[in-house]
Order: sequence, then C-alpha cells, then structure tokens
Amino acid sequence: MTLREAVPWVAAAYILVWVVILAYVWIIGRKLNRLERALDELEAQQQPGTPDA
Amino acid sequence: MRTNRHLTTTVPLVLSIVLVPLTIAMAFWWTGEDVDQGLSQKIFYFHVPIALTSYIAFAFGAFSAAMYLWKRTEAWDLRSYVGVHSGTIFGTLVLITGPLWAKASWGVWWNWGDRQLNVFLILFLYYCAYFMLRFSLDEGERRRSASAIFALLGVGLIPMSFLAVRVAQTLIHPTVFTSIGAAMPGSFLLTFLVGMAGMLSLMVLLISVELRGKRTAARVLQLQRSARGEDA
Amino acid sequence: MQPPVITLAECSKRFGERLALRKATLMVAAGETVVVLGPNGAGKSTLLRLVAGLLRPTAGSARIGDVEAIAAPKEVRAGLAYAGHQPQLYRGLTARENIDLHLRLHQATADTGALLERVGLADRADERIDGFSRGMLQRLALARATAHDPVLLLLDEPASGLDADGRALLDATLRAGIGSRTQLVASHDHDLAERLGVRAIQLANGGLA
Amino acid sequence: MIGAALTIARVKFVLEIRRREVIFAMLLFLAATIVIVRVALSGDTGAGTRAAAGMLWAAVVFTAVLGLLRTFAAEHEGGVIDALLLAPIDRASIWLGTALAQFGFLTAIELVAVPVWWALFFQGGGPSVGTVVIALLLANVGIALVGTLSAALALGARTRDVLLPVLVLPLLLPVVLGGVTATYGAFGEEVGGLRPLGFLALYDLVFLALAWGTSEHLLGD
Repeated sequence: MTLREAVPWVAAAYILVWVVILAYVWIIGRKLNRLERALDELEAQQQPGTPDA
Repeated sequence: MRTNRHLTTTVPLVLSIVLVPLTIAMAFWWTGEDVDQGLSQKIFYFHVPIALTSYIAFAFGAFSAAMYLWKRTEAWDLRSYVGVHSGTIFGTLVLITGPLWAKASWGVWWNWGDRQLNVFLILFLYYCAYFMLRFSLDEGERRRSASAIFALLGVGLIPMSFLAVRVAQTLIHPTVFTSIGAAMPGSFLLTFLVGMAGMLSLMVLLISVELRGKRTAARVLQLQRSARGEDA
Repeated sequence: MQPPVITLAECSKRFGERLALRKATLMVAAGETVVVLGPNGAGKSTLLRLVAGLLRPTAGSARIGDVEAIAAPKEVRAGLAYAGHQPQLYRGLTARENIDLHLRLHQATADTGALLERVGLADRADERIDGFSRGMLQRLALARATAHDPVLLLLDEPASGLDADGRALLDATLRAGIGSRTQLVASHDHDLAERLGVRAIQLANGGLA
Repeated sequence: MIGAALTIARVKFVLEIRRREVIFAMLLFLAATIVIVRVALSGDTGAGTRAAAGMLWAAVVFTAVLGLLRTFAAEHEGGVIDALLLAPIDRASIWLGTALAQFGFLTAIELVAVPVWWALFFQGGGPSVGTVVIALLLANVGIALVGTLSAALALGARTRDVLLPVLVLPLLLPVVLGGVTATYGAFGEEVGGLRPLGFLALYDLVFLALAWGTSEHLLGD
C-alpha cells in the first residue's frame, strides 16, 4: 500500500476518534437535559411549599 | 438562565461538528504532502491546536480563580475548576499526540528537542497536583481559596516552564525542532487555523457541558438541604 | 449611639455536610458583655470564630462595627482579641517571649512581667511553655488576649482547665471589662451571666434560641 | 510590613537554634543524597561534571522539600495561625517572614554541603565557584517563596505531608532546569552566558509578585 492509498485509512482513523468524542459529549448532553428538566419540576414544587425549618 | 443554557452548549457543538471534520478533510485532501514526514505530519493540525487550546483553558481557569478571590462566589470557583480540568484534558491529549507524532516521524517516543512537549510535561504534573490539593481539602471556603491561588500560580509557571526548557535547551538536545512558523504555505496555515477554531469550539463545548453538570449537581444538593430544612 | 460592635445577620456556616451554625442573628452593643451558653457541638466555637473573622460565613454576614469580620482591616484587628481552644502560643518559646512576641506584632507596649504576675505565672516566666499544664497554658492565653488592651474580647470556654483561683482570675478579668470593652464569652458555666449581671444567649444545635 | 515579617522570621530562627533538629536532619539528608547518587554512578567519571551538577541540584531540591514539611509545624502545633491571622499585620508578612526563614535554613545547609559536594567530586579543576554559588542563592530564593506558599496551601489538608511535595516539585522543576544549566556553564560549557542566572532571577521575581499578590487569601478561609 503506497502512501497515497493510505490517506483514506488514516483520515478514517481521525474521523473515528472524532466520532467517539462526539458520541460521548452527545450522551452526556442528553443526560444533562433530562436531569435539568427533572430539577426544574422539583424546584417548582419546592418553591411554593416553603419547608418548615 | 434556561434560554442561554442551550446557546452555550449547542453553538459550540454545531461549530465543532462542522470544523473538526473539515480540518480532517483539509489536512488530508487539500494540503500538499509534507516532503519528508509524509502522513505523520498531518497530526500537526491537531497536536498544536490542542496544545494552544490547553493554554487557553488554563488561562481561563486562572482568570476565574482571580475573579473568585475578588467576588467570592461559588460560580467563579466552579468555572476555575472546570477551566483547569479541561486544560488538563487537552494537556493529556498533547502528551498522547506528541509521542505518536514523534514515533511516526523520528522513531523515538519522547522527543526532548520538542520544547512544547517538555513544557507540557511540567504543566501536566502541576495541574494534576491541583486536583490532589482540591480533593484533600474539605468542601468549603478554604478549599476554594487554596484552589484559586494554585490555579493563579499556573500563570507564572507556564511562561517560566517555557523559558526554563528554552534555557536548558542548549544542553539537552541541540537540534532545535520548530514546527510552528508563519512561513507555512497558505494551505497549511488555513488548515491549521480551521483546526484551531475546531479545538477551541470543542473546549468551549466541554467546559459548557461540564459546568452544566456541576451546576445541576449543586442544585440537587441545594434541594436536598432545603428538604432537610437547612437552606444555607 | 455607635453601631453595635458585633452584628450577626442570618449568619450560617457549613462544614461540608454539617451545618454548624444556622441563620444566627445577634447584636452586641459597644461595652456590652454577652455569655454564649450551649452544649458541646452547639456551634459556640463556630460563632466566635465567625465574629473574630477567622471563618467566612456560608450565608448571611458577620460584622465588627461596619466591616465584614472576615475582611476586617488591620486597624480593627488591632483592637480585637480571640482566645480559643488552642493556646495560640509557640511551645518552643518561654512565657515571656510569647507575650513579647504578641505585643510586638500588635505594636503595643505593656509590662510583660506585670501581666504574667497577674495571671500567676511570674515564677515560670522564663521557662519554655511546652512543660506547662493545661491550666497554665489557659492562664497564659488569657494574659496574651488582654495584653494589648483590646476593645473587643472573644473568649471560647476560657474556664476549661482552670483551677479555683484561675476561675476567680477569669471572673475578675471579665468584670474589669464590663462597660469598658465589648466581650463575648462562650461558656458551660450557667451562672456566669448572673454573677457578672450580663445577658446570656442559648445556642442549641447551631441555632440561637 | 517588613517589620512583622522580620519578627516572624526571627521567631523561626530562635526556635530552630533551640531545637536544631531540622537543620541537622536536612544537612544529613543532603549529604546522604549526594553520597548515594555518587555511589550509584561511581562507574564513569568521564561524564562526571554533568552527573555531579545533576546530583547537587537533585539533592538540594529534595532537601528543600524535607525542610518545607516543617514550615508551619510550630504554628500548627500551638494553634498560632489564628493569632497571626488576627494580629494587625499584613497577611503577606506571615508568608514573607516564613519564606525568609526557609531561605536562611536552606542557605545555611548549602554553606556546609556544597564544599562536601566539591571535595567528593573534584580533587581539583572543579566549576567556577562564583556561578554555582549565585545560582544556588537565586534558586534558594525561588524555593523559599514558592515552597512556603505551597506549605501554606497544604496546611489545611489532613494529608499535608504527602500533599506538599506533590504541590511544590512541579513548581520547582524550572528552578532545577535553570540551576543545572547554570552549573554546566560553571564547568565551562556553552550555556548562553548569564542566561540561566537571569532566568533564575526572573523566576524569583515572577513568583514573588504572584505569591505576594495572593498571600492575602493564603492561610485563612
């Protein structure tokens, strides 16, 4: 395999690394969104009923 | 607060989704073949931007630390912590891509001649100590102040490490290797800049996501405490 | 009327998961003496250290006069004295050297011999204090705290370890301060306030009753 | 400001002269380190000059860290930190006074240890003394400034004795690099003339400024 032919493989390797990073961030982001929505509801419930200290 | 939550995450996300593959495409199909290093030179478009991004992240960490010492709000402490954290992540990437490149180009895992790498070796040890310090102090004011001071010291250490390695350069490895130079042909420079933009948007993305994660954790803690009737 | 010397406004302090002080509100006027009572772990020491400016409040504020205690400038600290559980003395120095060091740091002049005499340590003045008993260290700490004639005196369980005439000495010191300096004393001695004829406040589980 | 720093430094010297344990421990540690490394590399004397320089600086840095572990020991033992924080002095003078004392201890030890190092490695024709001494003095300033700050940062932690070396050694890497290079220069190698010494001086200035600026927040909450 000459250098020229290797180009697509090496490029593919780079893209693969990038996809892995992206997937990681995407999953974290989605989990975060879910958590933040749940928190919004919890805080909404919390506000009106002020806890008795 | 809710509206700009998406902005600070989705904007860098879209940017990096576009820019990073673009850098790969440009690096491999647009820039000419580097005469002596061949394919291994391609990592340059990532290795150097990652290194510069790491410096920027540490600078952001130090700036937030200074702001914490002044404003004393937990938000600035969190930003400083996340800034240093993402700086360390990129620093680790530098310490991975560096040897890869050195092995591919010169057959040696650690190229002492490369000043950039040696500086990162020092910084890596230093900023790992930041987390050691942070986790050995109990949560509270004392930990935030100590972490802030340590992050601020980094501002001194980065230039000093660079100078120290340069001063010691004449002895460790006489052949000086310069990879960065404005004399790069147009296509190289443009690809490098796109790569730089890509890495910066990735950094902003990482910081934004991690900050949101830490804030969510803080809000959960706050809710638990107010449920127990302690709202301080 | 000057502003109250000590002002705690909804002041809380958290150590990790433990809320040591909950929204404490307290005002002590200039020249007034207040005794803080409460079981162990009620937050007495935390309250005193917040007032002294050694701890930064997690919420609310702790002020001396019109400045935040944690950021009190040198001038305010010059008139402040805090004696806590630890003697705050160099064990390698003698009693006299410790007092002289304290006076030098406070740019104050006083007759060290007389100070040591008053707390009954004159005969041990030039001995290194790592041989001192708990009570003797407590007496020396009292001498150190009053050496620079402070306007605000904070004492955290000063009677612990003192013998009979040690406690008499403490009462005399506090009595001498009534009306002339502001004093806040954390104590387990329930009738101290009555003896001195001053206000007492009760701390329980981090909250002011 | 300086008065308070001198007062604190004086206390530390008085304490040290009375107990003398730290100074002797550091001295023995330095000598032992040099001898151990010397024996370990006893084979070739050819590359001796560079190895000798490396040994000296490695021994100096590790001895300094040993000394730094004791920096605030007396204060911590007697609870004196509170008293210093509440005294009407600049918080910076607590750090500066302690750093002054550390500088004194380290220099005192090197006064004894460097001749030992000299005799051990060079029967004659050693490096030019002036450069080595200047390099050591400049390095001692940097080590004292940064070391005292790190000791104060680590003070709040239970694992203080383990944490301190981890905090301070990366900070001292540039000092070692500069110092070793300066010592090579003393052997006559081409190191760009006074650049290493200039670097050490710059290091001291940079960290003096940074440490002084942040020392206000150093010990308290």
